[in-house]
Amino acid sequence: MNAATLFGLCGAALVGFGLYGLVTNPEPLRKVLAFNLLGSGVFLVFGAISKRAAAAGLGGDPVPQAMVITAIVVAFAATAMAIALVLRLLEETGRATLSSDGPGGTSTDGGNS
Amino acid sequence: MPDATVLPDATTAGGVLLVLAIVLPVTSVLLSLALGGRQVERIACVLMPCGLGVAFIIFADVWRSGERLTYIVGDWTPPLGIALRADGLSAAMMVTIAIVVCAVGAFAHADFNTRAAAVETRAPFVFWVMLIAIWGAMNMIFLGGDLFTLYVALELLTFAAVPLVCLDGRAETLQAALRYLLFALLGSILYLVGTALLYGSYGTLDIVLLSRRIHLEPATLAAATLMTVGLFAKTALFPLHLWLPPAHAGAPAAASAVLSAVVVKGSFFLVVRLWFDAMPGTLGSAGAQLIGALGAAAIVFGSVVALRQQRLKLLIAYSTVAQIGYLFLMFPLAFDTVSAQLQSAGALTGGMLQAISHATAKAAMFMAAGLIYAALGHDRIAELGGIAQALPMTVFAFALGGVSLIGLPPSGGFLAKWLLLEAAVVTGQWWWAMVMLAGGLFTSGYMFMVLSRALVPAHEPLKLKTIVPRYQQAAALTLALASLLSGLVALGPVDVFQAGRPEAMMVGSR
Amino acid sequence: MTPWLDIFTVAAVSAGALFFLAGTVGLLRFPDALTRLHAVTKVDNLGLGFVVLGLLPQSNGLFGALKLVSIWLLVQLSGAIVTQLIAGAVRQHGPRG
Amino acid sequence: MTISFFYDVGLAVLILGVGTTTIFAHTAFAAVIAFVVYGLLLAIAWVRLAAVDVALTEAAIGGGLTGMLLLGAVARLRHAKVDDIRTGLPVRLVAGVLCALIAAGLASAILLPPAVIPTLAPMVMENLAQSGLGNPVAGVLFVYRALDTLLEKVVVLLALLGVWSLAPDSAWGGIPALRVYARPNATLTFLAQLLPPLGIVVGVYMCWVGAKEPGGAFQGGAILAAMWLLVMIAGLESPPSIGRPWLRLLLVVGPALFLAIGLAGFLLANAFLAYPPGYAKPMIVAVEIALTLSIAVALGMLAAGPPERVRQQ
Repeated sequence: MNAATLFGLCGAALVGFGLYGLVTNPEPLRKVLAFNLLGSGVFLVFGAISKRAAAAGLGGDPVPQAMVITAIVVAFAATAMAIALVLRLLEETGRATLSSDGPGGTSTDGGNS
Repeated sequence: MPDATVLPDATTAGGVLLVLAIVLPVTSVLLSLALGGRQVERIACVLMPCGLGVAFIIFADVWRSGERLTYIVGDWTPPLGIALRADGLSAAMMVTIAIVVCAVGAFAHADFNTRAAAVETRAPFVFWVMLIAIWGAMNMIFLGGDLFTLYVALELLTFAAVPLVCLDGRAETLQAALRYLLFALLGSILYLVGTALLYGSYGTLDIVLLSRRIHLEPATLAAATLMTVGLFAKTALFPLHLWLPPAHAGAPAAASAVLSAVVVKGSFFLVVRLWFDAMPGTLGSAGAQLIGALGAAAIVFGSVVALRQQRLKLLIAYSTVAQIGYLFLMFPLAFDTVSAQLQSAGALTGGMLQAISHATAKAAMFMAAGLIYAALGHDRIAELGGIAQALPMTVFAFALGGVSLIGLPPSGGFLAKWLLLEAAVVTGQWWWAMVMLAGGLFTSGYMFMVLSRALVPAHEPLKLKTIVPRYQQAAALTLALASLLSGLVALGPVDVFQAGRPEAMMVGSR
Repeated sequence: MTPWLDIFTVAAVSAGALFFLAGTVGLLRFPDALTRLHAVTKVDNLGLGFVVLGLLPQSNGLFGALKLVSIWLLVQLSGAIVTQLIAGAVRQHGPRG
Repeated sequence: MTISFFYDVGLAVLILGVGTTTIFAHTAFAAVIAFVVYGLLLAIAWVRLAAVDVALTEAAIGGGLTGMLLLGAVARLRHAKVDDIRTGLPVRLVAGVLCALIAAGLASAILLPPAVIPTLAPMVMENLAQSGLGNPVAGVLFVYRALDTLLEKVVVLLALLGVWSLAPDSAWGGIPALRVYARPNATLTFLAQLLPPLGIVVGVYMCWVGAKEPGGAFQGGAILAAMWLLVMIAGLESPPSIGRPWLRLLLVVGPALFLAIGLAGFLLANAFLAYPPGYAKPMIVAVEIALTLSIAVALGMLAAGPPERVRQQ
């Protein structure tokens, strides 16, 4: 076991928790949080893959690292957009929820199947 | 011969066109932002003929030569750099999407006119920029040769599509947009984790290099599964379709047309790239049957729910859920049990033709529905009586779109379903043939439901809320005709789908 | 020379860590917001101060040392200001506001 | 087992603990606070993974800016009506099992690496000298995979336009509200006067050093954005109206210059996004400077949210 494997496993677990939160939590803001956790778990998997491929005097393979930087910025943009949507929804309806039509609360349950 | 395929990639003549297909929309987006909303429609008007031209030239090139066009970005060959590649599939899809985008652009002039505006206004500005961005993202998806570049393109597509859903700012559409965004983000993050695993195993994300290095092992299987599930969520394949109907039905007509006809094809195309090109021998018989079963379930479920709709736009949206199902039937049908590989034979051609005919037909139908809504002030199916007399061209366009969805000759839908049926018969998988025939019956059912109401003469003359411009009707009709006539490719470039595809060579040398 | 510097580093950083530990215990155990703030800020400054002090001999050159000290200064600044803000909020809205 | 490994184990356990808190905390506020802490811990993990560039990005964007966005949202959602819908137990069980399966699948992929671990690191280093860059990550971002970086800038711009598009029609051309503090606050004003000069120096340094050491346009841009936001939150400077021509120009200048230099590659270096030999470094530095500006403005405006009121004349 080394640092790469350790943080890779940590990332895998975070993906699991993030996915669970994204699917089961009914509050949109908590879903956004869970998405961020899921994303960072995925990035850690990239990090583990980069670290274990260390060569040529570098501490890690720079290609996955560059990809993670790109992906972090994209995830931030996604978060900003999701939060703006949640807040606008709050303004329009006084509520922030995905379920206006009964079964909507479970509408994202399909997300895991 | 294997030796020929080991040669490193190099930029081919005409490869510059691939760069152009991506740079043109990107430049237009940047220009639109810099110059502001009043110029944006003009920019789009300049871009559209250019983009259409580029798409046609690429198509002609690929068709004539039967070879893949390649461009090595920055002169760095994969695995270090990124390659753009256009094979028959990309060329055909590019032309289709270009036609649809141009028709939508013509159609949208009425609703999102910016030329006469004194100041920049929100909805038109956002609409045009996002339309251009969707086009660029789709071209990137068709041409991208690297799975991570394709991830960025997917995100580009998502961020361009979501704002279109809630362009009118009503609470329902905001909710639909939020749900769509969450599904899309889930989809792309699952895709991303798959690319991480593939890179970890093979040290490249280039599709051609991957296809040579890939072999069955746990990490590959996990990667492929996660990526596929993520892309299914973005394509709205049953049972991950829940976001689609409210999102597509609630958007303005021009936006619905783009979302339903164009955007879902992006993630579908990636599924095809992944399984047919990156890992042709990995799917396995069970996997192919499973994907087919999801497709079949989508056809049955989408059609049945469509039959029960009271609103025209929702009916069309559920019809999209069903038609997406057809796209995935090609996986079991393209599976060759002897070589245990997906093969680019008739089933692939059929599936891609289905995507093309659906893109054109569905865009036409959403445009027609939008015009009907504008004219009547509602889209309740039960109260459509008399609309056929008031807007004959529109209803005709809607009906022609339906003809293609049902799969009547000579439409593209007919040729697609015929090729798929043929593959089902040849491979002895009669159950998929049953599903397709049942789906055709269902489709006729809901088309009949709408048309029978629309063709009933009204008791009193209809009072139309607005005069619908002829060019909008013409745009819808053009797309419907395109869908109808796309079946005629059987006489011409139907073999273009096989152009530049490596499997064709491998099968030949076997 | 070097072993003495290393011993100094170990001692100072350990002292810093001890302060952090004490501060964290205070954060968890003290009864209300203001006393918790007191524990956190006081001990953070000292703790980080010792850590930075201990790392100074290990830094490569004057520039590195400067960076280390400026980190401490920045944390001092933000710590002081954030504490002010939280304390202000507590005074205005009460401890649960 | 070295002592640093135990340190890593402790860090991983902390990350997991704080990370699960963001999912299972009872209130959204607690979850967001946990997330900010989580972002900082994650940055340390990235240092341990020898990815300092990523650590800087994660700390600045993943923890800092995202945390600020989430905190602002929680504050405004405090008065939202909560409908008491809980996901049913069967659904949670099924979801839990599936998520555990996915996590296990990922874990097995991590635990069973290929016999020969593939790496592009040697290839990256071999060709890096040609570009004159010293930071391999910058090499990947701006030389080998420049197309991704360019497209990703467009993604950020689209996201910003998407956020803006959520404004009511009447507010188009207005200014973002950025309602974090209702009243001006003397302490905050003091910080907003003191910190930005320092922060700007750090941001510029980060961008400039990016060519040869960890850092670069993303990280520098994020720090500049944070300084700008601080000034706006403290009320020293109102957010700009989204219609301002200078704002639009700043937003596109980075990607536009990147694209222009990429197109110039057709003439000067025979390929799109290729740099002429010998001029690679100055060109990349120019692109990075322009991108830093664009990223700073885009991230700041993304965090500031959609426009809410039209500026009173």
